[in-house]
Amino acid sequence: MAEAVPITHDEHEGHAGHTGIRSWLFSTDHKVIAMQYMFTGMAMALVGGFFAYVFRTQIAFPGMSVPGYGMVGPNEYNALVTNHGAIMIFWVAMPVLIAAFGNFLIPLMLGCDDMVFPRINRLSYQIFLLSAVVLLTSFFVEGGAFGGAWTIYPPLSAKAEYNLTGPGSTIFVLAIALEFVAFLLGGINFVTTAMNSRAPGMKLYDMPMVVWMIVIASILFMASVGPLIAGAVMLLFDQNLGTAFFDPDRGGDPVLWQHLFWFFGHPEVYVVLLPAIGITADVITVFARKKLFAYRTVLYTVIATGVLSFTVWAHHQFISGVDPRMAHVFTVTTLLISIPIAEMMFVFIATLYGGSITLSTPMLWALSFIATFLIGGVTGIFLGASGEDIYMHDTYFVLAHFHYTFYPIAIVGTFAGLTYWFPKMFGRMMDDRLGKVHFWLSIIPFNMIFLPLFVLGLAGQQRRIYDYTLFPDLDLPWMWALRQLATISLWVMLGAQLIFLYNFFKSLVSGEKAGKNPWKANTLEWTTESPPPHGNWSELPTVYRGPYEYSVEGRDEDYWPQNEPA
Amino acid sequence: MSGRPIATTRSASGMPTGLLAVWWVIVSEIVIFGGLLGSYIMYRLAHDAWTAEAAHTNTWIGAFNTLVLLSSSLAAVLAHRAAEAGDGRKAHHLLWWTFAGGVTFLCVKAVEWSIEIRAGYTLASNTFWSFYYTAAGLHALHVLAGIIIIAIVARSAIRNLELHRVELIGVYWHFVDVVWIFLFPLLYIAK
Amino acid sequence: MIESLVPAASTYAGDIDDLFTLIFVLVGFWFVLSEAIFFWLILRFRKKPGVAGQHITGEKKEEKRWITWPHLLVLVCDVFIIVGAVTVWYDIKQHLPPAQETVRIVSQQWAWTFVHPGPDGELDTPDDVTKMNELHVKVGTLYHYKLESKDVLHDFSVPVFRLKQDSIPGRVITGWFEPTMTGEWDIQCAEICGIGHALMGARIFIETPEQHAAWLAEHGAVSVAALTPPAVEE
Amino acid sequence: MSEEHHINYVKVWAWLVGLLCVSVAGPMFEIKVVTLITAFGIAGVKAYMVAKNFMHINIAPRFVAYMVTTGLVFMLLFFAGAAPDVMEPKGENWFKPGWHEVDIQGAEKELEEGIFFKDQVDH
Repeated sequence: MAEAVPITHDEHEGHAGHTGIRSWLFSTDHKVIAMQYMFTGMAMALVGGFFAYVFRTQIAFPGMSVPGYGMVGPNEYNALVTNHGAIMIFWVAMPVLIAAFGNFLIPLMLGCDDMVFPRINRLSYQIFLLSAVVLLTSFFVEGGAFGGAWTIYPPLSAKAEYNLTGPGSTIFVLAIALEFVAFLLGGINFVTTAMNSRAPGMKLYDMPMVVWMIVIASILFMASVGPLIAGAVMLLFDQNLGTAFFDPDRGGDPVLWQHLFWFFGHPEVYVVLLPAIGITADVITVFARKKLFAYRTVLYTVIATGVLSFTVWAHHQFISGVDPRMAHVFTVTTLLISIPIAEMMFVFIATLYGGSITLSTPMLWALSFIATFLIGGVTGIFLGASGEDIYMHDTYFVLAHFHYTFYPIAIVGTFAGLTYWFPKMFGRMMDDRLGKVHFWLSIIPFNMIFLPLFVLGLAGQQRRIYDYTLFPDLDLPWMWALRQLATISLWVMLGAQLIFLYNFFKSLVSGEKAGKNPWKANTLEWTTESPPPHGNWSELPTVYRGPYEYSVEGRDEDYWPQNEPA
Repeated sequence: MSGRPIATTRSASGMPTGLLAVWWVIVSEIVIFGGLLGSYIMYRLAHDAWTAEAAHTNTWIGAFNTLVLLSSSLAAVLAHRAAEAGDGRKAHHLLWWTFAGGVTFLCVKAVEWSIEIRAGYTLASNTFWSFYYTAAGLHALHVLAGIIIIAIVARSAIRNLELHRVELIGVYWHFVDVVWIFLFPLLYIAK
Repeated sequence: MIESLVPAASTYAGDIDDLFTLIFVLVGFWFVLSEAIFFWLILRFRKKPGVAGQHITGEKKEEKRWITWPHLLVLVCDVFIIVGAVTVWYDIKQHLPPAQETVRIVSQQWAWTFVHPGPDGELDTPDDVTKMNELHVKVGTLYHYKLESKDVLHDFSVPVFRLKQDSIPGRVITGWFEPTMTGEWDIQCAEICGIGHALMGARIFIETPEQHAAWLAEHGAVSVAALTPPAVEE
Repeated sequence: MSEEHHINYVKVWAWLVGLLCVSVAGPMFEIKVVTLITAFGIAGVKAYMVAKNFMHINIAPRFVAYMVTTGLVFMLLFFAGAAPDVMEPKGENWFKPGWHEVDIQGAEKELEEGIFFKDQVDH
């Protein structure tokens, strides 16, 4: 039944035997590419985090010379805010959650030796790396980096005399376009692999949730990004070749860009959300020793969310130009999305019932994903309701809301996955005590950063202002207290990440050896050595059951690996 | 690619991996062209003035190019049949006909554009022409990519290698054809 | 709830605050409930020696209803929220009550130009009063605003009115507000508009009819000259 | 994939060329409706014929057709959502003063008029 892996993969440089940085850089092995995505994403996360540190300090203590950066001018402030957003979404959340975990987990969880197109996979990473470099170069060109918000609304982004960062804005659009190409290639790879290369005996409904989620996310991305790619070309032409696609003076319409952008921009939220949901599902089931509650229901709700997410985009434009009559339609569709998402959360909560819960570090992260993402979810209702959005739009309430969704996704979700699969990735256990310290020092400051910002938002504080002393109504002592509380919590949270880095590299070299299956989990990746050899298995596994058969009655083991014959 | 991983050889979906991937490429291309042409149609319906601009496009050149692409598609699909019959040499010849079609298409475009640009209808002169050059240019890039891949596939086909690729490039080429089938009335006929 | 943070100075500010409270109550209920159950389950089902987990598929009907019923109830709450949101939106953004006076608001990088109707209450007459970054309105008067932009997107935002509207180059957008209390507050630009975005603050002066008349008398004469377009351009 | 061998590709091609001629001839009647039908109706038919006979979408597994349709449906959604304010020169409580017969020369002038316009929407 199981196929034997040919000993020599001449397509696969950089496996055991070959050594050296070159063979690592140009390897086509999915695990190596996953690590490349992971470390690039982490590096970009440090950049984005540093930006946050700089502009948060400027907001709380305007005019103060930021240690490690210096004075922050309005143009630099805009550039930092813009690139913080773009980097955290396009160069941290997507590469780590989709590309890194996708590349590492999909072949291992489906029981095959690699992605279906290893060389396209490598190409996708190389293009991604290029896009990251291109983006960073924009800080060193004349005029500095683009500062018109990550939504790149024209005419501000289209004309150099408006944004005063001509080269910067072109580079910004170019970098994002390149990044899209990279993820299109990667996405096609993920989807095709999951559709075609499942281990013998593995039905679609035997795939672990995280694989399902990454695949659905890739499909959402592919189906939504097209208009924005077209739009990016149009915008580049407007910027450099004198066309007038978005120029109202010459028959264009700036609102068209908003539609092109948000038609992608909203599904994008779910593109990054779904992998985090999948990771949470897998971690929770393992550490609660429970079968995932209503596997199929989860799947259907996710697909429903995906389809719905294509019908809600204009709720980002309620007060920025969409016709008032359209707002009604988009309010209804937007609030409908709360149904599948709520059901998803209920499923996770129900999964805990009757479990035998161990609060290990990955479990803490996964549980806190649910606890905090709920806040992000419910605050979204306020903004989806068109009437309320008239006041809330572009205030700090919006900012706090989407950080309460993106932080659980990009940071909490990532750490849940990283701490859970670390033994499989590197063959060693992470230090659980340090891990817990890092968890508490990240999750508590996180809430202390953004809960105050909800209040400031309700008080009418609008976004992307580098100095609130310019607005008498926002220049009140209690507001400054909240701003400084948020900023100081941010310092603590960023500082806490050093604990993680220390733990990460310490465990890398001196962590205790992890066996094949330290967590006693069912899914296929735990049936091979840690770290998996090149080709993943000496003999590829065959699957006999679903991924979540925990605590089945009448077995002395409380888990039941997918590949274990009945 | 002798070291193709086992993953690539599996086909749980009942469709060969390569073909499946090509279809996914096509889906993502559909939304790219869809976004561009959708924007074009919105503007076009909003600006009656563009009819006057569109009148300057040359229907006959457009029609000729359509004919060229349709014929090259015929060659491609015949090549696919030959490849399925295992006749690499025949597939090779037919693919070169497709290639010739692609080249002709691009040459005609080049001539057509140079005429129009000399007449003063440039990318920036009016948003109709912006769309005209952007959409046709994006399509032309796909044609260019297509003929390059066709050349590669044809070279291996004559040695009876990787014959399944003949179908893949064929499907892609037909898609490029379909896109043009819609560009033709949008840019040339609707006047 | 919002009013404790920002005064409510327009006729519809109250509606928005009430809508906020409605959503807050409905959503808050579900939030507190699910978090409570969530944490209770974590404590209740901590790993205990000798106690194994249970094998629950969640595919059976009697199990499924534990999530089906809640999510149907959530749907009901959604309906209430939708109704509230749509009505508020209709009253503020879609339906235009007849205007008693009209002001023109022109945004540009990085300043607001407010064209007030003069003593005759008519816009585009010689006695219009044009002011940079100062909007003077009468309390209890229903105003229409004509919002325009000269360069990029801006956003006319008056927190005390709970009002926001993007100004879009190439579009003229009409909206309305009716001040209900006198005072002086912020006008913000809430859409990033370039380097000077933070400098686009303006002030709104809500005055009694007498004060407003006095202000007009004071500035009217000056700005007759300033009405000609070039003067507004600067 | 066996049925495809029964398709006479040359015949399909002849049909496509014939339809092409019709779509070219369409505008010569100088009737807008006819032109639209001959232009876009026939484009649809041609695209369907290519997809069915050349790309064998009808022989491929069902999900391929679903994938493609999904893409097209999403594009329709996008159009439906964007058109009401991108395509229209005027809507509820807003209008675009510059959008009457736009040309480069006139544009600036028209925008000026737009900024100091005499009220054109009456409510």
